[in-house]
Amino acid sequence: MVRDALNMAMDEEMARDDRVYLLGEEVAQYDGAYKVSRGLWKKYGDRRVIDTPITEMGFAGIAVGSAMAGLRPICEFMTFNFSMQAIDHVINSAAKTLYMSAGRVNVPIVFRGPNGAASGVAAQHSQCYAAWYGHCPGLKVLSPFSSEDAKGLLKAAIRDDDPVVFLENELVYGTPFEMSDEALSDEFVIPIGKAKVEREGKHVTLVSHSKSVELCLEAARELEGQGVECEVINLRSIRPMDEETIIKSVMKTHHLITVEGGWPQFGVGAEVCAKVFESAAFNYLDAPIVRVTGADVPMPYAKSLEQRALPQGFNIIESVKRTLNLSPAAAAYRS
Amino acid sequence: MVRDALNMAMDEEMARDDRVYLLGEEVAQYDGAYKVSRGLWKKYGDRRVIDTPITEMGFAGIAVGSAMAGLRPICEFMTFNFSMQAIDHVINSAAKTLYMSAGRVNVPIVFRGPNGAASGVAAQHSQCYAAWYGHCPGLKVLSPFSSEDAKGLLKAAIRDDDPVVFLENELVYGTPFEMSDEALSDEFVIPIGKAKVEREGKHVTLVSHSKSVELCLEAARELEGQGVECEVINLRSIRPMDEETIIKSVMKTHHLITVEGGWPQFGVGAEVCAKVFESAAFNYLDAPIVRVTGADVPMPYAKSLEQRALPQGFNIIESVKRTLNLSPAAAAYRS
Amino acid sequence: AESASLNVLSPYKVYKLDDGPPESVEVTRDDGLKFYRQMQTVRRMETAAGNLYKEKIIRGFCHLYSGQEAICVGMEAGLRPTDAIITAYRAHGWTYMRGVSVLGVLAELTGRQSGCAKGKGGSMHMYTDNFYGGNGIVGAQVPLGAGIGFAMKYQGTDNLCVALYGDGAANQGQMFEAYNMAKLWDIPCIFVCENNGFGMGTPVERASASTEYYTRGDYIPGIWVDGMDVLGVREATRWAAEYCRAGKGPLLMECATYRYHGHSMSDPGTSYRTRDEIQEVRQKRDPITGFRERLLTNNLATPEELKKIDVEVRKEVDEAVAKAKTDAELSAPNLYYNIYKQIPEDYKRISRWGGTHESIIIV
Amino acid sequence: AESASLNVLSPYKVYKLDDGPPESVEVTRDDGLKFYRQMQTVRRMETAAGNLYKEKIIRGFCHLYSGQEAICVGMEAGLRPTDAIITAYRAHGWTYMRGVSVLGVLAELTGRQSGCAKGKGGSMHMYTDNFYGGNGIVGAQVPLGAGIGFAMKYQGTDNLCVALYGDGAANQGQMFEAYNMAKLWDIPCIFVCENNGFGMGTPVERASASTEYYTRGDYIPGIWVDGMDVLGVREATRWAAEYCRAGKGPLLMECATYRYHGHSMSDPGTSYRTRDEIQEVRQKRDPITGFRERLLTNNLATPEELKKIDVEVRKEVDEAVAKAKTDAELSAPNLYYNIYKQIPEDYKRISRWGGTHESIIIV
Ligand SMILES: Cc1ncc(C[n+]2csc(CCOP(=O)(O)OP(=O)(O)O)c2C)c(N)n1
Ligand SMILES: Cc1ncc(C[n+]2csc(CCOP(=O)(O)OP(=O)(O)O)c2C)c(N)n1
Ligand SMILES: [Mg+2]
Ligand SMILES: [Mg+2]
Repeated sequence: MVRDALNMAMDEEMARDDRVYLLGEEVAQYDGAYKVSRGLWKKYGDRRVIDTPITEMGFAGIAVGSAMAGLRPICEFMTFNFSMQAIDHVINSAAKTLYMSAGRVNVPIVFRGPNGAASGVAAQHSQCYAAWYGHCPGLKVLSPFSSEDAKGLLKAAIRDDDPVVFLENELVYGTPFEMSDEALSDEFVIPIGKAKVEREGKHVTLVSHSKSVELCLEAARELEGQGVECEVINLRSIRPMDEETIIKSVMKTHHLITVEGGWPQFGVGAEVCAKVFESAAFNYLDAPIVRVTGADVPMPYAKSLEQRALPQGFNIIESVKRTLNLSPAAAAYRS
Repeated sequence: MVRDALNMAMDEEMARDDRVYLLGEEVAQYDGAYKVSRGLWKKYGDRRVIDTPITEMGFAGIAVGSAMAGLRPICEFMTFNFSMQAIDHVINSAAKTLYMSAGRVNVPIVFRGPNGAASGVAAQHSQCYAAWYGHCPGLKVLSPFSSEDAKGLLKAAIRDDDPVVFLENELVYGTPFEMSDEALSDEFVIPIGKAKVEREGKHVTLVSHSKSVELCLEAARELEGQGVECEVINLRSIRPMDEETIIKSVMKTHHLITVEGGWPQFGVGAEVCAKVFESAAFNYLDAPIVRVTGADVPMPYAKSLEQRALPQGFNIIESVKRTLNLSPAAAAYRS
Repeated sequence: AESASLNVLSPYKVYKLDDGPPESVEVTRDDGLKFYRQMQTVRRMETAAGNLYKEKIIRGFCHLYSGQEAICVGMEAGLRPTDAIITAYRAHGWTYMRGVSVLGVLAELTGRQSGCAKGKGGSMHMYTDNFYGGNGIVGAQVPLGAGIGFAMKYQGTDNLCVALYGDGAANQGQMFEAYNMAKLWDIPCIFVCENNGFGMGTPVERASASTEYYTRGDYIPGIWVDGMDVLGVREATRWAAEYCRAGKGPLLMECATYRYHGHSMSDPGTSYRTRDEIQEVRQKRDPITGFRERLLTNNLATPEELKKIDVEVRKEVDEAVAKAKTDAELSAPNLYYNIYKQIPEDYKRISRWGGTHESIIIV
Repeated sequence: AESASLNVLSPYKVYKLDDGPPESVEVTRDDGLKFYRQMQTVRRMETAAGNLYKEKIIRGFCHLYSGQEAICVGMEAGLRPTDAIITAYRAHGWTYMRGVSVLGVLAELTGRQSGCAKGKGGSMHMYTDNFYGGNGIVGAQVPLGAGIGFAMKYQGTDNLCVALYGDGAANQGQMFEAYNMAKLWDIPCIFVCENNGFGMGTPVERASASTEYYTRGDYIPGIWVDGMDVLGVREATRWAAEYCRAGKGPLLMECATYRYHGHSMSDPGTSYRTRDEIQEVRQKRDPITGFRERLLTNNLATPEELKKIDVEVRKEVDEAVAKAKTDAELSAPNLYYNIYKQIPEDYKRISRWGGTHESIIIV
């Protein structure tokens, strides 16, 4: 499960480096609101696993200060929605300080927690922050999908000398994924800034991150039966973004669809499109791009509306068909 | 001057509607840190022009609460950089409440203040928030360029029943612009959601907002002498964005360059590109797009570096030439 | 008897105040029966909500108010309907007390269109006249509440706003920002800390360097009240409201109470406290049982009358449950309504696949 | 004399403390001369900065420290070099006291590569060993400072952190969040409010519902010190540092002072106070003039010695000014350095026109 992978990453890195500590709401005695830190407080005690009061701005600031002074905090936001209270410290205190100090003060901190929509938690608890954080130089922004991603990227984030925003997804915490032997090793680290081609294909490129990768893979399986081969790219890293992998794929498939759970405008898909269209891939595209995203609405609570506010497999499948001109609606759509 | 236009807009709207009041740091007795509210405290007194302590989260929350209860606050951030302290109230309290309450509680508030880079104020005081706020449904996001924009859009924002983020630019506060007689009238209101074609042209479309529009117009004037006619679009509204005007222009010129002062990735230009490439204009573009933006760095203080971190006229001119294949570098650039 | 004179269950504590509310309070039979009915309704409604959650008909977060009923009932009785209230996500009891029917609450929880936010808000986001939510962000409702109070003063009324928050929220910086401005500008706002002993799994001592919440406004006077005593809460509220209406500025109030259930339905609520502890509060401090006793001892009600109320309450809640289960959800196009009140010209509803055509939107 | 025993200029006030720092302090001749030199250097340096600003060689914001010198000099004298300090944007004096040369400060202000942040930070963002800035966001440095103190404890040292903020910043919510955690976790941090009477154009009474800043930590003990008295500040700092080092947790300190210049260079500083008020402080409370008198009266220095210092200081500053004006700015490629310490593989520097080719980057 992704939850265990994250736990393992923290456990291994805490065992490896005394400077690493975890703080956040309910991370210690309660084992984490979503049980991601289960057992760590018992193992590492009060000094290194710290329950904070519900004061994000304050504890994020404390965490950043401690990183400036040589520690390596893992700062958990119970969900990234609450990172808005602390966002000034993420941006102004963490991301910009190395630059402002001309390289003197680095800030090795990981901000992590679940990001994006969960189930039935409505507008204030469902926002995706990938594009916001991706906008800001000085940050590295990761968005793992599978257990291997989760473990390898979190370990990379903790070892990194710069501030990393690590966007998890509550909905996949409990999802079981195979872990290779290599991934189970305590030296398994995935490089920051590289995307993963989850599945190769030649007809259309699906670029996605986090839980939406799952949707893409499902859609790809279904389309395979209809003779369409999708190449599925799991971004893993939102910033820096691995444009090479995307561009290469688009030059092969000539078709691009982006898939994400966040809002459509100024989102991850927008940046992917812009990168492709300012690149050499410009001349290779045979059809307009489609962004499959969350709907442009605050998240509603009611189940059927919530479902319509989030991308579904059929949105991807239909988009692929339209893009490849396999559907009668395609003509209408393009006009 | 833009400063006077903003002042006039607030003055007229306060005279027109007793529910309108202004609050923020130094807005009253000091006449505003940038003197935008000059004279208003003298005219309207303590009840309607209110100096706050330096507590953005608190006073933004108070302003939003008062809007829920029937007032029409103008909430000034001394600069939008400090809106990060209050951003939870802008997004979670202001933008989402109408939706969460299924239409019962609307939040007629204007958040305004200078946005983006000023001169020599370094990394923490130079950020552009257009893309961040543009991402969020429930907000309307305006970014005026000229005095007419400033007046007409601010009046529209104050009269609007929804939360409006109003992004000014300190660097143009003192710029003199012609104001038409119509614009001087106290019923001059510019509709939210419509871009303005500042200059017509047939060879290339430059899409821009705020002070960068000036750069585009200058570049357009220079290019005119070289036989290149630029169409310059002043977005005015970041959200909703007037895609019709952009698409129409691109279908005419076949070339697109976006220009903004903010960071390149996940910025305004990215969204403009994506909109074009998912539209009917897809087939009309003859060259890759170019995004002219701020550099992907926290803003340095030193003058020569600062200048290199911000878009300059020659960046636009060179980009136009490359796009139109008028420059020897063009081939290399595309490869 | 038609009325009785009773003492509050625990003496008030006051901070930076010369006097406090009276400790001997008068209660009429009608009021007594009303409070009993209201508390029972809230209790039953929450039990029903818990069951609906277990049946997976309510989704997401669901924070129950059971144990804290005396506060919403007592405060509402001490206020005017034109006063405003704003609270956090533990909002069901408050929503009901502000005039939303049991169905309006439960159907919101099941996400149906009879819900007071038509199913768009859910557990944490309920609204009605002079009730501004229901806020999911710990502490955010407090500056909002100060702003509502600000508006009431600005508009020249003598209404006030009550802004409620938990013991966990009490440490949030924005509280202190709101206190400061409320005091500087004499905003008619009562800041009420519902101290139920825990913020999720964290007991107050581990979260707050001072647990004397009624003193944490520093320059703002405060009162401590036993939040399990509906009469004490009502009396303190009346007194506080009068203080605010007199233009003396804001006031703090701490109501000591207890939460029976876990923090939300996903929290069993027993890892950070013992079952015995919960049992003991239920037996010794329960706001409803205690009040029931007092009504009977003081001859304000007969067992039969109370029984009858119980039956009526049960019926009302059962009926609401049935309707809340079968009621329809809003239709698909509603996904795109209520984003803006004033829809910009040519505004495009952007669906989850880039298309803005109606045909795409509604699938 | 080689040393003298003097009384602090104003009695301390203490809050939630049984005793306070001694009011009679010993000062050696060497220390006296050192403090005088340091205060004069900061004063001259700021005057020079003001002039460079008027010459348009310093751009943007420039917040001068003149009038407040006794605080940075006195506190530094009461701390160890291994203790840390963090302050806001009014940082020049602190930067100098932490070991950066006058040139390091002035060249930062002119944006040149000899600046302590090589010109990348400017007035508000200066750093050196155990000095963490220079922060442009009002209040943000306070949780950061608590975090630095946290790290010192975590690392098992007995160092502490001093986190400075203004009277305006004192109302920021994050202060109270930091106080709470510092107290809960016994963080060795001294929170120091430099109360100079104004936050920009707003006098303390209009910004703070309580202007007794040394009491605003509620459960954190506090001391009020005359911030115009370098000896009083040193003594109080020593005492506070000992308190923190002993593991007793955080402490608050208010230093009463005054700012002679406008808030920043763009503020004439005379619309919200009279010129007479400024003149009066200069005459009656000036930290340098007053200290000079005491050195002379107590035979710790002769007028000639002090004159000599003045001349040396002037020379040092003048030389620094000359260099700060002519020194080079960083070269163009530096624009893209220091964004990350650990540069990701294949990381692209994205310039302002989409290109990532080196040829484009550096123009
Ligand atoms: C800013 C923010 N941080 C964290 C949370 C997650 N959270 C929801 S409720 C809660 C506990 C609040 O406790 P308290 O204020 O005592 O209220 P109670 O639940 O006891 O009524 C937490 C941490 C949140 N909703 N908002
Ligand atoms: C969060 C934030 N809000 C507003 C500002 C603008 N600002 C800069 S300094 C200042 C006044 C601060 O006053 P005070 O804390 O008393 O410090 P002083 O300038 O007197 O040293 C303000 C409002 C800012 N930098 N950061
Ligand atoms: Mg609680
Ligand atoms: Mg001050």
